Amino acid sequence: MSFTRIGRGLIAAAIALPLTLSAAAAETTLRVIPHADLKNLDPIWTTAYITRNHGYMIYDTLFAMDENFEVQPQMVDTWTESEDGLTWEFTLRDGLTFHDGAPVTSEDVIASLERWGARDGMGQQLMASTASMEAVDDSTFRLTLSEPFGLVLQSLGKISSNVPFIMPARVAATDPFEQIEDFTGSGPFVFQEDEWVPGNTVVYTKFEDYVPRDEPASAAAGGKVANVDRVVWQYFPDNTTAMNALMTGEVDFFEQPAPDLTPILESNPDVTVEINDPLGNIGFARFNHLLPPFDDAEVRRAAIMAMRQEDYMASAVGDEQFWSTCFSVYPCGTPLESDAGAEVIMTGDVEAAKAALAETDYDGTPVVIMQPTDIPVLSAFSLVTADKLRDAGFTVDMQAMDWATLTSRRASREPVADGGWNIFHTWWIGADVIDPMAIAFSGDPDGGWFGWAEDAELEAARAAFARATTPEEREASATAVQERLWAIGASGQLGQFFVPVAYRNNVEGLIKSPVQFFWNISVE
Amino acid sequence: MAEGVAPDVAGAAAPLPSARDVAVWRIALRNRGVLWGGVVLALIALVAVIGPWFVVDPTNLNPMTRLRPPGEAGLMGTDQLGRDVFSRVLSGARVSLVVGLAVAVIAIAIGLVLGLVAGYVRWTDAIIMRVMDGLMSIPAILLAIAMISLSGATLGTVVAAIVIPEIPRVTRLVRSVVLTVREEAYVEAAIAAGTRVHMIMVRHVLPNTIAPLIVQATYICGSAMLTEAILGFLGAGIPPEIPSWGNIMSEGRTFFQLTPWIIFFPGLALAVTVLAVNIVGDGLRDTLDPRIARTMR
Amino acid sequence: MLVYILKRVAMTIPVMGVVALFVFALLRLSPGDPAAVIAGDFATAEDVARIREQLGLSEPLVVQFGTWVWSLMQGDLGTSIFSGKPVTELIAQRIEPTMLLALTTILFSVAVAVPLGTLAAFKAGSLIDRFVMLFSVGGFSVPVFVLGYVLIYVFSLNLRWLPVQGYRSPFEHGLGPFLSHITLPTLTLSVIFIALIARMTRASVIEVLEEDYVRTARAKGQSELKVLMRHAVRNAAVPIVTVIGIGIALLIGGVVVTESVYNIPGLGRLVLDAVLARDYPIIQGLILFFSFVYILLNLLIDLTYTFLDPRIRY
Amino acid sequence: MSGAVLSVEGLTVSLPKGADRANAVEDIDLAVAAGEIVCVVGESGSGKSVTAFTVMGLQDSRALKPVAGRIMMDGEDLLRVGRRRLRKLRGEKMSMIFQEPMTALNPVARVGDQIGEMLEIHTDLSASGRKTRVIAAMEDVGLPDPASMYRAFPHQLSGGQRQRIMIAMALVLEPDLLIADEPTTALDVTTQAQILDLIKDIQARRGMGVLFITHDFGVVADIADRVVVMQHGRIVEQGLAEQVLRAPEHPYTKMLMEAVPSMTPPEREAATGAETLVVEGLDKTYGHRGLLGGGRLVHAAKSVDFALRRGETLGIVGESGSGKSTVARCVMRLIDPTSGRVLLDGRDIAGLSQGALRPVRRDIQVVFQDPYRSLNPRRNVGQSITEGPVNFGTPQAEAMARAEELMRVVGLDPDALERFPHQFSGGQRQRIAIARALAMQPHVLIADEAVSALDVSVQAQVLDLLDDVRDRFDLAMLFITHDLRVAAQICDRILVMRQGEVVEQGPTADVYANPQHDYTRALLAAAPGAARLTV
Repeated sequence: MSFTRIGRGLIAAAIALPLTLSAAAAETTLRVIPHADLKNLDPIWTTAYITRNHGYMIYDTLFAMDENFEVQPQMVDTWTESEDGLTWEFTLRDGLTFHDGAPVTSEDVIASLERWGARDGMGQQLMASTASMEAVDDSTFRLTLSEPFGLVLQSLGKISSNVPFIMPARVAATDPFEQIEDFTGSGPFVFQEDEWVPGNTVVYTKFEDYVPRDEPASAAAGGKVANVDRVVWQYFPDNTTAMNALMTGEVDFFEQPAPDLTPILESNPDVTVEINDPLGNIGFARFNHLLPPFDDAEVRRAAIMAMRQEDYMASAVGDEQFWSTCFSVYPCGTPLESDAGAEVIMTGDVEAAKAALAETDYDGTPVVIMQPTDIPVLSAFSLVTADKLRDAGFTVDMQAMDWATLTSRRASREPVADGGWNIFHTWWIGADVIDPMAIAFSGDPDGGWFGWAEDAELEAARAAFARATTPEEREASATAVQERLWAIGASGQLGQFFVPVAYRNNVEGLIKSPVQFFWNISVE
Repeated sequence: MAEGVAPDVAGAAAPLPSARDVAVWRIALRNRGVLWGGVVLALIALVAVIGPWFVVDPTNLNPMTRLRPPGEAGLMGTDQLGRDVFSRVLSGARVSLVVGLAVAVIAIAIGLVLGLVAGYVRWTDAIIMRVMDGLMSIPAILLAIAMISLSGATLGTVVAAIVIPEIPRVTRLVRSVVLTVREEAYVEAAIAAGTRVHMIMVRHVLPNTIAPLIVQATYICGSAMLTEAILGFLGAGIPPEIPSWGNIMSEGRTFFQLTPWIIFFPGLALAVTVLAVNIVGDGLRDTLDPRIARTMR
Repeated sequence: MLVYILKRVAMTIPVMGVVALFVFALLRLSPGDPAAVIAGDFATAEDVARIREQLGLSEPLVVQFGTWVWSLMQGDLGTSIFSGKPVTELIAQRIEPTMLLALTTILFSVAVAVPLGTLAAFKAGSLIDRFVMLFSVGGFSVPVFVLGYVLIYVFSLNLRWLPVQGYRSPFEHGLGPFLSHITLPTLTLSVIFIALIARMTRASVIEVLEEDYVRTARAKGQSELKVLMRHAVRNAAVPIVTVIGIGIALLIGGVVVTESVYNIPGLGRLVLDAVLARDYPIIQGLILFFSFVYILLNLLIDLTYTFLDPRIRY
Repeated sequence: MSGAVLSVEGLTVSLPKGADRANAVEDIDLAVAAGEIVCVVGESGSGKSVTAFTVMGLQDSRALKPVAGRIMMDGEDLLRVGRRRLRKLRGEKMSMIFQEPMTALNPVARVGDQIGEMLEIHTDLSASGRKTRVIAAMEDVGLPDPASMYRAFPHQLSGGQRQRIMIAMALVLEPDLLIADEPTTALDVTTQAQILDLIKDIQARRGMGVLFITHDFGVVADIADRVVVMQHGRIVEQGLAEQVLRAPEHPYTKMLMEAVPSMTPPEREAATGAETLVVEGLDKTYGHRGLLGGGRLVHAAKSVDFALRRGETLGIVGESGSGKSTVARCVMRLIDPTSGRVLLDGRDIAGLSQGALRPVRRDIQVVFQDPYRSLNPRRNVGQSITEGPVNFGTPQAEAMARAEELMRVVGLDPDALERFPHQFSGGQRQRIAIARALAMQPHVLIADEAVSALDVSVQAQVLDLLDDVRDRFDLAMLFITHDLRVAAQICDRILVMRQGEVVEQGPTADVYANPQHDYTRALLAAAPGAARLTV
């Protein structure tokens, strides 16, 4: 053991030395409690939000979404689109360099997009419509489509997982199903691999050579100015301890305190609690459309009727300032919001559900609810659903498990007796379900989301949205998708909730965004 | 010939205090710890059995009246889902007692068989004890977490996960008793009388394991209830729908500083119960056989 | 003695074999698929299958076990599925906090429990004895995490004497920060340990006090205090040390909880996170590692018997 | 009494409530003069040890409370001096040695330091000064090479050496009074003789008083100047040793003395029954050579030969470690002989498997030493006695009937079959054990130290019973004992063992009258009371 200790000591000394020298220039550190442990570092390989956030720290993107959900250029300086919408040419900004000093080139961009396109759902769709990608010169590349695709910029400016981050070509050459081992990016922060303690600490330092855009920061778009020298993510498995650490000033920023803790945090004069994500999260109760009783749309709709959003939100989130009911499948507060076809969920009435269920052929088949006990919000959702369904006349078989088990079990299409399931709960961050292209809304059982809803009409409506080129067309097809989703009772929707951030008052410059960014923030 | 310092004048007539089983319970109850601990446990058991009939359904959600303090809603307030903490604590008594008892009984039963076999059938000794060494070397909590989170959280897996690490200890204890007892002259006399091995076990060896096992069982019972709570804390406990004291506490831990009653009442109930179980265990140990204190944990 | 040590070390091999087989079977025969966890919400069945393949999880179990054991024999515990870091490196990274926490806990517990238990034994039946015993039974009755919260609440939030969480290495940050960070976790973890050792000390000292040589010491005219110190405690040492050995298993369990409550980047947290994420190599490697440490420590403890009791020779 | 170093006057020590009598000892008057050895003799429960321990103030003070009388030493009443003063007196004025020198010494401290502790407590000597004194004291008690033995731990010494250490410790401060509580009981007979000689010798040289507690009239005869006989907590007789030994007045004293077996074997006719048990070349070794050539090989029994006829009693005598019990256990196949033959009625049972052995078991039965351990405390007497016959198919009722009959044979009430072992005294239990053995209708009865744990009066009765049943059932009896007096009385022939080997065997009378082997001669010479107690 002693040699490792010495080893660590040496490394620490090596790192500490330059730091102590620059300490004269008052080095600043932002100490953050992230929402999860950063378990792996490849934002293409995994969809984990924490890895996405890590990606934003060290990588840059071609386009980015601003706070009005509009796509804005980020690495791209200028771009052109041909009349038929099939040929796109993009030119990169000047001065983009990777952390190792190499310039960012078209070659890097193309390799990165290819790797992303092999894994990401939206990327796969883009690639399916893509004829070729080629470099025009070092800073310009051309995208040629084989058919019209309405969401080119939306895809490239996708804010949430998997984000098309730009990596050096040599890194992007990694098999998309293997993890990258080189963490060179071109983003505003540099990952310090030596200081990474998985399960505990991640350290980033400011990338001195990063050239931010001139526009002010706006969500993922705008100038990414690193205002601190170091950002340290320190993961806390225990919420109470995390809260206490913030209150005593041992950390500066707490990304996702449990909403129930906010009264305590708010009572501390040094701490500010606020909602930073305008879209919030949307709770889902997902049915398995393959198995009885939920292979019958009417039974699904009956179940949805019982799902009173207030009860879910009060149970799982608590304080009313952090949630609202939302009967749109797209997050309330986003352009596509509507309540078309949502009468079924707006009732929230167990008696109505009971009556509706009586109309169906439901025969008392037990409903298997998978309850992930290690995720409090979902655990609470499950308990409420069980309670509601029982009241509505369902027989419920509640099965407790951890999230890891749930994630593998939900992939099973087998009957309940062979490890299948009927309902699980999850939430999507608003940005992930912002339009009909979200996989959550798929009506194709082969390529779609767990639960495997099958509805040709729904798929047709989604395809129409993808092809749509005007805002009016888009809105119309989005509404059609929503109506269809409610008609077939694809999923129960449990409300929109906002997880606040909490930070000490010496932290300034937070960016309002569905994703937590750490540029623009300064610490006194 | 050996005359002790303490008076051996008791001589022929008086029964020895080392409690030959005839009057074990009467003797044990003379110990104040056993008596009071027993009374407390009996009360808790009584509450556990009949209590839930007199209160509202502990799984009844009422999100609109969540996190209410004691008195305002129910005797012990409500939790984050608006469930009545009092009725949950009462029902939790059932679960915790069932876990404690089940773990104790199963661990003792399996350990007893393994210990008897290892102690008496020479060639199995090395095999069984190596396996036990292996099990013993795995930290109990880790094993339990792994088992539960991997094979699914049901009451059964939780009990099994707590039982397995206890088995080696029981096995060791039983084996050591067997090894001691088989050297006893009366066992040799029984061998000389042609008594078959299994009858020697049943008649002569088994009864000697009872006193130490009763004591061991109380400790296992107490620690099982605690382990259950800790597993709940680590997110690998009994399904949250079943209110156990551990579950109530682990669900309420986020609210420790906000609504301490959610943790306080089940914590108090757990502490009192485990305390009573341990006091009974200590009392039994002192009365049944002071010597086994050595071989205990 | 050397022969004995070699023999004991040799004996750990079958024991470790048992552990390895057990742990492997436990992990692989249970539901939960790391590939599915990695693939996330958007993945198709094919994606998951490809990830499984890449992780070597689609091989037959026997092959997987064989591969694992083979690399084990070469000192390779495998690589974390998620972070891609070698398990040995992850262990090395986190061993210091856990070891030091265990060490401070044992030292503190022994320093408190042995005098306490001796006192209780000496005054057996008195009020002091009752108090000590009640405390030690109580130590077994409070869940560790509740205790941890209470201590944080009192000492960190209200009194502001000690930090809430975290760990500072004495080698990098110095002794002061180390002690201020390690104090509360040590206290938390010590309670059950003190209870254990105090009980055992009391029991063995009471037993030793009945021994003839204690009577001899009294017959010499030795004072009661010295009878206790020179004769009773020395002779009670073997069972006390034994219980410390047994307690190590308990300690490792407690470390998992304590490290979570106090956010200490140690091995306990590592294994807990790994279990929840199904990071098989880490779980297997760590459980094996813990078993090995446990066996090794118990061997060490057995060897200390020879110093404590000259009658014991191997 | 003038010149008394100790005088106990009217001492009464009460017992806690619930005991079978009110006081452990009652109205004890005794005195020890300088230069005098006073033996307190009595059977278990007589209160002799309580008396001794109360003098030292070492009695279990929670159970035993002195309620009347005085214990005077140098004008001080030990019952009334303060604790501190009493501690000072212990060691300086009076000191004590105990029965079991192994347990009386601290196992984890060096013996020299343990003696030195006495000096540390009571003197201001420097460490080196203490060491010199300790080594002198060790030399004084005849320990070889004291300088190196100083660093030894108790377990590295022999029983005799340990007791010498105890004596050195007790006497290093030259106290006026030495209290010896059965100091030789746990020792082998030859060692016992040496220790008795040592005590006598030192006592004579220093002129101190000795209060010597014993149950053994042989020891009394060897060393006592005066004798105090106790029964049930009271003194029944005291006087000069010569006088008490020659002309005991109290019936209890008489009874005790009569019960002491004589060293002179009675004339016995050679048995003529069939040879039922023949042992040839029996070897038993323990341990094995390690892989590296280490390990130890212990020969517990080495080519033992003997033959036993029905109606005959063969004694195997020897000291601890002689292998006598090993032989008995090999014959019974409780352990497996390493080599050699054990012929039972002509059939070699030495190598039989446990299964094949079972039918043979009924022919060889055993009575063990410790009556408290040889009966299962949880089973009533009837169950214990009938266990064997029922194992071999005898119907329960028949077995019970036979058990009742056997209870009469061994002199117990058949109604007692319902009772549990703890309800019987040691002698009664030994009778039950005999009945249990007889229930199997064996050919061979092995008595393994069967009377060694009994008080002399009871011992005599059990010996008579064994003799009686041997004749009545025509048994071949193998009688294992360390006690030469007992062997003399019951054995037809005798076999002397030392360190696993048979050194001599022959008819008892011949061996006692004309021992051939040096070891046998040493044994016989060492038997206590050989000189004065030739009843």
